[in-house]
Amino acid sequence: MTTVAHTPTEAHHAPMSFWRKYIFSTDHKIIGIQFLFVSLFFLLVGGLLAMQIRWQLGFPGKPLPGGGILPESMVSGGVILPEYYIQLVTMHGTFMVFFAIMPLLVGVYANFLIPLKIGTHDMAFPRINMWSFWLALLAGLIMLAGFFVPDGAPRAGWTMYAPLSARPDLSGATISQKLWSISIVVLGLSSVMGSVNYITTIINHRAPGMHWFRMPLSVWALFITAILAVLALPVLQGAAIMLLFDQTIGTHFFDPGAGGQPLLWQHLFWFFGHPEVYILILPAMGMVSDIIANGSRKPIFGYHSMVFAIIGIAFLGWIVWGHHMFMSGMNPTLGSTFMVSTLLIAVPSAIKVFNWMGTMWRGNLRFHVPMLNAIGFVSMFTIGGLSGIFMAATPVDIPLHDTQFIVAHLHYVLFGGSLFALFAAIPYWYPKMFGRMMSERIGKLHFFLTFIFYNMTFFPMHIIGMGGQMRRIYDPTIYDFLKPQQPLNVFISYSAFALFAVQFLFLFNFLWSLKRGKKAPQNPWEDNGMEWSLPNPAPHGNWDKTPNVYRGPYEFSAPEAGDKDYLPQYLKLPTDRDPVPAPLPAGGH
Amino acid sequence: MQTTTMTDAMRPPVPAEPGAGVYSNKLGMWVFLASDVMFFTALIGSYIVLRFGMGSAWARPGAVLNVPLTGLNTFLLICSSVSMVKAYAAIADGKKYFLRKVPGKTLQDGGLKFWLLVTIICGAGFVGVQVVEYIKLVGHGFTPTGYREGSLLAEHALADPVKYGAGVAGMYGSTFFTMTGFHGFHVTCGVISMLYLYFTKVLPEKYSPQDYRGIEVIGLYWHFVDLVWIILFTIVYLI
Amino acid sequence: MRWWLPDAGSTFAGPIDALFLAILIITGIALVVVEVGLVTFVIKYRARPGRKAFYTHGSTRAEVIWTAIPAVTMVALGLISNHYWVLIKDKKSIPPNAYHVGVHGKQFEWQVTYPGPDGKLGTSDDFTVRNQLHVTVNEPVAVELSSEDVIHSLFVPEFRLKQDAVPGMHIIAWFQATKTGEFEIGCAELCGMGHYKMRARVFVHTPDDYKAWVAQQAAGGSE
Amino acid sequence: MTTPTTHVRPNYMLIWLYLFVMTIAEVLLAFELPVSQNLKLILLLILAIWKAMLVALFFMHLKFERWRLRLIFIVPLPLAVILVTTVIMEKVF
Repeated sequence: MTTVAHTPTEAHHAPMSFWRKYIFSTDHKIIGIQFLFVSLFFLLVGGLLAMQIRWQLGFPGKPLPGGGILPESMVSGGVILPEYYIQLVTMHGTFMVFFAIMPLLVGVYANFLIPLKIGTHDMAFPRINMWSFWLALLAGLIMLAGFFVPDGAPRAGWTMYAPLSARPDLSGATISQKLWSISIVVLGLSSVMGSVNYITTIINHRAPGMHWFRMPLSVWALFITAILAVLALPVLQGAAIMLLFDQTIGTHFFDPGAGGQPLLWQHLFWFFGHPEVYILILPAMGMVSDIIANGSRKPIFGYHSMVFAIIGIAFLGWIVWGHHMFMSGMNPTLGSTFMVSTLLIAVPSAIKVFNWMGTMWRGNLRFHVPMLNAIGFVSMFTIGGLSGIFMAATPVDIPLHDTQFIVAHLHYVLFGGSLFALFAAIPYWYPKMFGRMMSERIGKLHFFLTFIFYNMTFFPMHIIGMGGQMRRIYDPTIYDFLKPQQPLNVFISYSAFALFAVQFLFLFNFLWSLKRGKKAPQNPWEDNGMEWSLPNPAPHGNWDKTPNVYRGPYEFSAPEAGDKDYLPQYLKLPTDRDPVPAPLPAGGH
Repeated sequence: MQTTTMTDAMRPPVPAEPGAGVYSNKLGMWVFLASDVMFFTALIGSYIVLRFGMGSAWARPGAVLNVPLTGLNTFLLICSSVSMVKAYAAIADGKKYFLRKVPGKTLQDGGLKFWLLVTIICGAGFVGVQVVEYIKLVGHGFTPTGYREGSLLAEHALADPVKYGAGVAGMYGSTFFTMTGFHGFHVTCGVISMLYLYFTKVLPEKYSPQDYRGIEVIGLYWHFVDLVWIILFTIVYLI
Repeated sequence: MRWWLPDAGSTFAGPIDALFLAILIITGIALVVVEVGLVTFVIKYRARPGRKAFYTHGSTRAEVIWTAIPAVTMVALGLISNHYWVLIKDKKSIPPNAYHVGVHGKQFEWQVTYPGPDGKLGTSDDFTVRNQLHVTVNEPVAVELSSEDVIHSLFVPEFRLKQDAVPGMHIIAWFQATKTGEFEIGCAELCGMGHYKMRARVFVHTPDDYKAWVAQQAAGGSE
Repeated sequence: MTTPTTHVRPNYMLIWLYLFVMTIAEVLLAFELPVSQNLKLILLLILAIWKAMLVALFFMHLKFERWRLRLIFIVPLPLAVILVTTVIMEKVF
């Protein structure tokens, strides 16, 4: 704990070995890139699992193409078995939430962007940062190992509702349920380490002149996200430890037979889980704000209310967890309270959406790939947010709860929201990471195809959800009331396959551009952020000398900018005065 | 004391902007402690909820647990907390020594090396007593799953089910061992870190009134662990 | 193909479907405003040479408007919803004359216990039937839910009825069927690998039919 | 470069004495004193919180820190209270 803040950066003096530089690196940018590759891998794994789910739902009873390579415990004659299907839905959710979207947004972009955007040389604790990555990878591998142990992967859904998850005799999975708990404890540790770093760095390491209200919204969002993570993940860790003890040493926390409470797990899980939902969307909102302001060549509309909306969403996020439990037999009076707090979240969300539109209003819109995806984010997140209102209103939630409607809703938020934001953020900061541009042409093709197939995949899910198709059921066709809508399931499956195929365009673009992409100019997007004062890719240690910050992050088309339509934060105009650094604290620094 | 190397010049003078008004290690430790509050909230909160759900079926205080032994443990931890803060005060005043004579006083004045050693000994003593407590409890038949069949406690519980909370022994064992176990784990981590600092930083006299970050940061952690124990002792052993 | 909620089969369906429609209209308007706005802006304000964006940091008045409108709408929606929520789920709302049946979830079947001729649960003339819930039309029925092993969720789409059955808890859900016929029951909470096949049926009888069925069952009927 | 700590240092041994006396008071209260169960519960909780406050304020120096640092430690407390009270309300049907 004592020396990490002052790890010497020999990078500037002696060349480091490959291992120190790229594998056991303490440089925030390398750690961000490590997170990027690892979480893209887990994203691909999650996607593959989703394809198998869609195959089973669209074509129940038909042999899975290529299913022959799977062992007999998963498929029988190529047909997915019910026990494997439950592993698929469990692991799809787990991987996507914990090992794909969360590290993509927080692991990659908090690491990569925070020091660059606030004008500092590295994180406050670079070595803890490295540990955070390696623990996250370890957690991911433990989770992945679930597929290769006897009885296969966990089988209780990504929410791991006890007592199904606590008792191997009921779920049928003995080893992997424990692996899930262990993996989550490790992941929690990793997240807490990372978030302590982000919070400390943002509070204490901002460059001179980077006042709180000069921080870009992406940094604000990542800051609030880190606060959510630091307070929410330990609750999940505690719950996972209790679950692990129930599974291994025979404690009775969630065992109703001995006075345990199954609902206690749900309360703890969702007390973590709802802030987690905002961990998955706030960074996306922040980065989209940056990109929309850039693409519109206009200051963000209502910067302060955008900041307070983020804080408001985060605050409300702590008192709404009960809306995941409306049908759980929870006290109905609590249900009323949770309904009101949930509905109120619509207010800050609406502020954000309208302010993004306000930013585009009377702008001078440039449709580069990040901007296209950011606009896609706004329009799709709106659908996801609005469909949430149906389930927030408790009576309407009754027929919709735990049906495909909620699946549609959460994918509109997590795919239409978070993933579109990532499709915007990855090309946007790609030059800063690798010094090259991703292909615009492939990027645009990828955006339009994804946008179309994505809506074809997830929009009909609302309708089959209204029709009553439950989540996580292996074969909808055995129900008479679901049979009529099976054609829609088939349609969704075909769209999903197309959607998955289109993602290889992105993957190709990403990998191909590493070596063959166009060399990036210093400021390819003509942006105002501090990071664009550096060459591409940014060197170890970032700036030679601590930079000064002279203005807010969104001074596009400002009158002072003259004939240019942007005015970077680091640019000193003749009228600007240098900021004065604050005094040092006692006891060391 | 400030040695201006190339590395230091490159770094922003921390904090460049008014941050929390403290150096980063201390701020980081406070954020971590906030996070640890939530971890213990999950464990202690579950205990409160589960116990509340049981009504008055819980075992009477002192029936199963050895309160005098734990009272001794509480005393040890409080002592270690005060010695920790004395260690911090010592280094802030520049007293790096072990013991030193003060003119006109019979007691010698303790420095950082003395007070941190006292803290480590008390902390290790706490862990030791807790291990003894666990061994005794398990020997009597108190386990995380409840009262072991055929054990002394199981017989007692048969004879006096109200006093020993026979019906909810499983939940008693689950919550007791999880909460005190994770507290003990925190103490152990603290003792190991302090030992590490003692040999790498304190004995070589690397701390000074200008830079005592390690001592202050581990001190914060240690007092927090003490604070958690104060709450645990009351709600687990006395109520 | 069905494009709407399932056909109404209980008294809850009326208010719930109306509320659903109301929310659909509200959110539909919001959606159209946002999407049409986006498309308009994309076309109208696309970059053209020589043009410069309008330099503004926002408008407090506009922001107050689009904060106030959703806030008022949501509070109103909350108040209306809460009325029906209390009516459906609150323990006090269960009609005192309701006919009580026990439904016990188990991996992977529903065991329905009927009070028998005396009309009381927990007496010796109770009888249990697997995967068949028989009720009388236009009569409130209170389902006393319990579970053997894991969490299940009793779901009857036509009745707009959904309630988890939690082991260790005793939860009562009530409904009043409005038309006779046969409907399906599903399990809406993942309860293990047989989750999908936890399928049962509700039979809604006329009072006379129901009496006949109970008499037949009590006499050690065919089921 | 650094500014010395400006506050007057509290008497740590005195606080240790407080803690010690209060611990003894707690044990006596729990096992020896003839007071009703509910009163005992409330008094014990007050004593525990008082002790915890002493540790946080003086040993952890929260009394002498700025509000922005205190805030970090204060923020999780209402969350903890919200979680526990809500889940307990669950049982009070």
